[in-house]
Amino acid sequence: MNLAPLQLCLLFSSALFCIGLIGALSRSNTILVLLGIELMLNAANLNFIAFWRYGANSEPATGVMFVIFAIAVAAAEAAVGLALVITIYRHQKNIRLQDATRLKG
Amino acid sequence: MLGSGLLQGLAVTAKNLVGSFHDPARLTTVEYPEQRTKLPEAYRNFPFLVSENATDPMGTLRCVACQICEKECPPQCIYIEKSKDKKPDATGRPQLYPTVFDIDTSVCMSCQICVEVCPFDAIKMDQVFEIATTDRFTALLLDREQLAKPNDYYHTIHPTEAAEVDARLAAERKAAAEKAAAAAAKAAAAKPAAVAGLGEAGAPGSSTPATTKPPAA
Amino acid sequence: MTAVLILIAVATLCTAAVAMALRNLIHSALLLIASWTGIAAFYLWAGAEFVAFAQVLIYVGAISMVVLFAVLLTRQSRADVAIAPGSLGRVVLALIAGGAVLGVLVGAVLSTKFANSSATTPTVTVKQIGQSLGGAHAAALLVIGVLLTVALLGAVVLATTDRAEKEDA
Amino acid sequence: MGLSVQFLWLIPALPLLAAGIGSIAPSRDRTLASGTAIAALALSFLLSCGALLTALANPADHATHNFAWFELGHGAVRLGWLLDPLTALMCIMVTFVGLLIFIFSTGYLRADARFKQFFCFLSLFAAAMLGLLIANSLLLLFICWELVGLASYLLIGFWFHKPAAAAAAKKAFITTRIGDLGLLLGMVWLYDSTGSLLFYDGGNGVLEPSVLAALGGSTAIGLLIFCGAVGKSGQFPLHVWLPDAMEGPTPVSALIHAATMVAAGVFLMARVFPLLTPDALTVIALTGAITALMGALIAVAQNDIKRILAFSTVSQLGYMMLAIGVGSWTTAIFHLLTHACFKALLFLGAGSVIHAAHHEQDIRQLGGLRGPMKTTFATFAIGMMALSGVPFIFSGFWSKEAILHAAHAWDVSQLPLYLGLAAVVLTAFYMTRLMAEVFFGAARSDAAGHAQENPPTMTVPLGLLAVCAVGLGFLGTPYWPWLQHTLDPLAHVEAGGYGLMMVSIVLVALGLGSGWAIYGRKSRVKSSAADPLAVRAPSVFAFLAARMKFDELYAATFGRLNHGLAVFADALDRHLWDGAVRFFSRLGEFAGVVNRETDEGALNGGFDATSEGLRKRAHSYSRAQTGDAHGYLLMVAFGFVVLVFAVLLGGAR
Amino acid sequence: MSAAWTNIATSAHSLLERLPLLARDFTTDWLPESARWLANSLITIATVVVAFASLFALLTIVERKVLARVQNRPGPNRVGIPFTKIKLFGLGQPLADGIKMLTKEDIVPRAADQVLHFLAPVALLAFSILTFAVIPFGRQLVPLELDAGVLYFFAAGAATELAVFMAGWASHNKYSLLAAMRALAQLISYELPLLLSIVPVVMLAGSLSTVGIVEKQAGWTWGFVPHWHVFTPWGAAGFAIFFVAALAESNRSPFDRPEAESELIAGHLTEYSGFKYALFFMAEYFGMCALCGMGVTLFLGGWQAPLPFLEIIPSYFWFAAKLLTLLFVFMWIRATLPRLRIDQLTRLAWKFLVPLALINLGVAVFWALTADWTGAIRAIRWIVAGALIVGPFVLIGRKLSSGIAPRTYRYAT
Repeated sequence: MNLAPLQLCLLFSSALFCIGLIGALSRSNTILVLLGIELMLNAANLNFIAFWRYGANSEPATGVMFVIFAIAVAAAEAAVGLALVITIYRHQKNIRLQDATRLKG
Repeated sequence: MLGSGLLQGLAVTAKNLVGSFHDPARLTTVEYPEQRTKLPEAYRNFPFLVSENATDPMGTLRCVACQICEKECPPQCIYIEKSKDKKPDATGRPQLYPTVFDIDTSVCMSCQICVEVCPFDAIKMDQVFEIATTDRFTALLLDREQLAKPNDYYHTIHPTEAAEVDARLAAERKAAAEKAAAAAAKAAAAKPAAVAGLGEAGAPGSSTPATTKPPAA
Repeated sequence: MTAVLILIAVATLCTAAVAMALRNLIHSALLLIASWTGIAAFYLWAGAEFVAFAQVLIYVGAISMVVLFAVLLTRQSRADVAIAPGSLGRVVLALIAGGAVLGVLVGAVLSTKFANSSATTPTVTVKQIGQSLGGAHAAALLVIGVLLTVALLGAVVLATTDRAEKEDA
Repeated sequence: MGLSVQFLWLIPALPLLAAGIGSIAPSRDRTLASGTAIAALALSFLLSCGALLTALANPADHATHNFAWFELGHGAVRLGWLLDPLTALMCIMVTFVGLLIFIFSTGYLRADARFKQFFCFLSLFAAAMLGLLIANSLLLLFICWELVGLASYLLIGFWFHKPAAAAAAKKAFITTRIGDLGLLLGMVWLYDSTGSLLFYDGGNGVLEPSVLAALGGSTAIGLLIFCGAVGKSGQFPLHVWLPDAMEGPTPVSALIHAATMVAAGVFLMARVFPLLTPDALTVIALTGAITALMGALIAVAQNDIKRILAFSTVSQLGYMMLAIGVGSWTTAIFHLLTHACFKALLFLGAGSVIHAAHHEQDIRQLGGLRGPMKTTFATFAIGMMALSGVPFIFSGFWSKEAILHAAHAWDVSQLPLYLGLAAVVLTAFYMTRLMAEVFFGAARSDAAGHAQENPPTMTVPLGLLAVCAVGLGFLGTPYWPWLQHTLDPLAHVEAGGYGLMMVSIVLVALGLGSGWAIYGRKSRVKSSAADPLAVRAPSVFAFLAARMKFDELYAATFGRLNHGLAVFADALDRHLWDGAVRFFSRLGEFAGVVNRETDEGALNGGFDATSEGLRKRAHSYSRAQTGDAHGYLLMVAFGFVVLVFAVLLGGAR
Repeated sequence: MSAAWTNIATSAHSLLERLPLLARDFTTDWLPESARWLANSLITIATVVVAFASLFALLTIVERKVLARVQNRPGPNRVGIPFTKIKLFGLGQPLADGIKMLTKEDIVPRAADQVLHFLAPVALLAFSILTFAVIPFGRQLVPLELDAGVLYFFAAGAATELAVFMAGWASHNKYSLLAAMRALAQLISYELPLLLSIVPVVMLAGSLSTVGIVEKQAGWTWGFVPHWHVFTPWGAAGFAIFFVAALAESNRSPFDRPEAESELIAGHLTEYSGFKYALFFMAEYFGMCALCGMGVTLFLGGWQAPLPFLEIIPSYFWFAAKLLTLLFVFMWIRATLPRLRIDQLTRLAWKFLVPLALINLGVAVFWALTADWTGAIRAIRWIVAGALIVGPFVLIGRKLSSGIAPRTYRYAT
């Protein structure tokens, strides 16, 4: 099998994405679900960099800019998500995602 | 303004830092094993047995093995065995003496009760503090030989107290001598010549005739 | 070069996978941090130096802290840690879903003919990044700044206990 | 020193800044809040004067400054400022009257705990109003229009602890919203058919001939825009909110609900005048005429001093609309300007009376204030005579006369003229009634008896406004129609028509005389005594006093319709949709029951397991909407896969 | 004659200047071209690690000496060369300490997380050493010249927090964990002013590269005032903030709460002993050295000589001198100030340093915008910038210290 580096990078990111997905789907702990989603986000960032590196792009910094902004958004997401986790914990005394099925109550 | 206090503090420490190099008065540290300071007179730690002189400590112990200290010792760290015979003491009266006098310093708590109760000023508080040993059992169990220290040593560590003790003992001996003299004078009515000679010999350090009774009795 | 990439990929994927499988939350989080570091290594490998350091600074320095604090603030009793009923089914479903997505993605990647790129590595200096952050992407930067501020405030508001509420409890 | 159009934004920006400062200033710092607001508005006034100088240099020109707000698809949404004599004069009017009212407010609300907020809201209002005036885009105008509505809502409900005030604020907001919907629709339609919302854009603006020529269906657009004006300017049939808005503090009534905001509708119509077709104008003229007469009629039978003035305002706005409808928008603006001065004067005078009489607003309870409140009386009398149209000296006479002349010259119908003339009589009559009840006779309550003249912060603005109420009329007499020509160099003003002027003078005299005959000669003695008119025609008077039962009518029609619709929707929700949901759940339940029965009937363990699995799966289906994030994510994942396959298969075909 | 002397002096100077590089190249000269890069890197790493490890050893004894002198004590002066009477002012002390630490029993609590317990000190030390990579120790003496060097430094520095957490958690001791959380709170709080204080430098220098920043500080005004950032209003304020934050980041007194023996039984280090404890200790000192080195690089002109004629002394000497001066100030402060309470500590960060750093950012912007002001107007630039810093400093400082008064005792006198 002869793969171009770009394809390797994409396979890498696909695998990472799926690991994140499986983790988010299979774990009952809300924090781990969040982390799984975070991994999926990272996989997307990997793609940006891969295409920036190997793609036929015209602007030199576009992929990098995208990733920088994505990282910033991920930071915001993590902060809010984990604050929500703490709120859920305060509410139902555990952080099982299956139990957190209602927005209020 | 905020920070002025910090700067003042820094100035103080800087002054100390620099001063410690050029001002020897600042460095108060004593390089201990090489240099030592004289311990204060009031410092006391572990008892010792007073002997009258250093040449024959066992012979001139003031202790008469009365065992009061052994009884009074709260942690029960004193062990005394009386002698079978009697030897003349400082005042010349024949007294018992300890054949065994042990203090377990690992138990002793330096409470000074033994000193308080001793009627003979025979046990006094020492100033030793370097008592570390490599042997937990026997090295801390001090026997008669290790405990005995001359009266001169007592004078070096607690001069004021030692002077008092000596004065008191001298007074007692003088009183004993006078009593003895009076008794001798009474006896001189019967046998004047012999008693006069004995009265001269009633000075401290010399032996007294076995016939005289202790003044306390 | 490719060998290094494969090495990085394998390390990253392994840590991520193990992190997702572990029971111990702290170990999971720490392994994930390792995985994020691996991703940073990938960026470094790809020549995106700035992004790599940003990734380390933000993920390893900041998000990991938030995650660890969250884990510690939500310690669970032993009973909660035990696998919830029916979770085996969920795991199987998750594996099926993940496998399906992976299959689709891999199929897509393998079957696509990518336009052959130029052999030269695109270089981007920090200066260029700064210029495009302050120039073409200035608006986005501002929006991100506002977003982060709002997210921060939101997180604080969410996580703060009401004093009155506390007194009630 | 002129102000060029690029810097026109400074005029609204200053009050906006003052509002911003006011909002963050500490509440106890009263001087800061009022000081910044007054200073900002004074500066805006000076800038407006500069703008007028610029505009007068070339009155026919519409100087614009347009810019792109944001890109949308291929085009950009563009906004802009517009400077022409209309804008400049309106700005001067708003800032001048506003300034006086701000100063008056410092005295009127001296004791109010929310003094700072009041000035903050006032500044916000001024900013929005000025923004509305300088807008060169219908969109920007609409934005400011809504902001003005918001400020009005906030200020009417300023004393929100009074239930009446809160209700009035809501009513004003919602009623004007109905009109605004029309305006929004008109705007969208306009954008759809012309692709621009700019008024003037170097030949491409919606008000410029080339675009107007290409524009179709503009009657409907004009009428939809007019809907907005109807709502905001309190025209029949949406006038009901305006009298209720008097629940707000009196300076607010003077500024917003007499002088400026309600005139925004008239301004809007004047601004988009080129868009209006003859059909639309006819509707506008008739609406205006009906409003003018109706307002005057209702005003006759009101007892609340502010309500009388409010219905008077409705009536006068009707006049202005009438003027626009008959094609003479310059006279409408002329009347708008004079009306702004004397109606602000009247409201402030009323405010002065109310403040002095410890918030007693019922004219039956007042009386005899001529003695203790000499300044207020004198200025109020000037305002009253200006409103009534006492000839030659007072501004109201000239502007009203101009409108009547324009109506006379209208070649479609004379009906608006007759309705307007009837309103002239009634206006003079009810104003005489108001004067007689409030200032003459003897004090009929303790509050009125102890009234004292107010401090200079309140009386000085009255004096200044009185001067304007007299002097402003000479800008637009038929002999020297400077104003009309400045606004529109092509405007045609007939100098003749002395006959009509004589008729009008006679009618005013009639109104004054009959009012004095009924109320002035024999003034009321007891506050509880019945109104002389009520004695003579009780049913008519009661009908008018109940404001022609408009509120009741609306409650009976629209309110009931709304309630009915709500009940209907509720019933639909409760029975039809819920029933359907229940039906399907029953169906599921039924399937389950059948399943179980079958299962129990068949003694096969396999069947047992199958049905158990089915039941579980059904349960899991029912849980599809239970908020389980895992489930959602799973669905997303599978959905992605399915979508990809769908795309692939579709691509293969 | 003088020209010849100048020539000799110049060549001697350049020889001295390039001595480390020459020595390295000499060592690796015999290697093939491809291996030389690796060997050079290894030598650089080894040099840095060895140099700083010995600096660490020296610092431990110097610190104890300084502390002792401040308290009018001689300090450790016994350990010299073993089996002789030569005491060498106690310079053998670090060696003795090292031997003691190495030979101590390594106690790991039974319930501890064995792997993490081991990894924590290793990770901490590794990250601390990593930070040295971008510090320019002299002219052309930087282990790794990175375009985003400053970012790298703080990225690697941020990772050390993780090690603190690992140590606290792995100990399976609630006091350790609590202390680790408190330490983290402190580290995160002070990360902010630390980063904010260097933003002006990055902004004004227009570079994230440490080498570039040092080169920007070359030259002298009027021939004797160096162009170091610390000699500008924003630079002075930035350096002060950086210094305070660096004190807290390296857990130095008065911010040594994470390791406070009396309050927290040594915090996250409670369950560590022997060599692991020594590693922690070493990492702390490495972190301190790295932060000081960064401070020198960013604000104090890096390896630049303070006066033109002093340039004959090689650049790495100047760097070392500045670094040691800063380290001495660290010790001096430790000897002076008492430990802060945790609320005072976080209040200082959030209510004083962060606002001040933000204001300083504004001042830097002002400075950048007025770069073309020359002549007498420059005085105005200085006055405005200074007032913009001193004013808020006084105001915020007053706010911060309001409510702090000498303690009053109700029942004791």
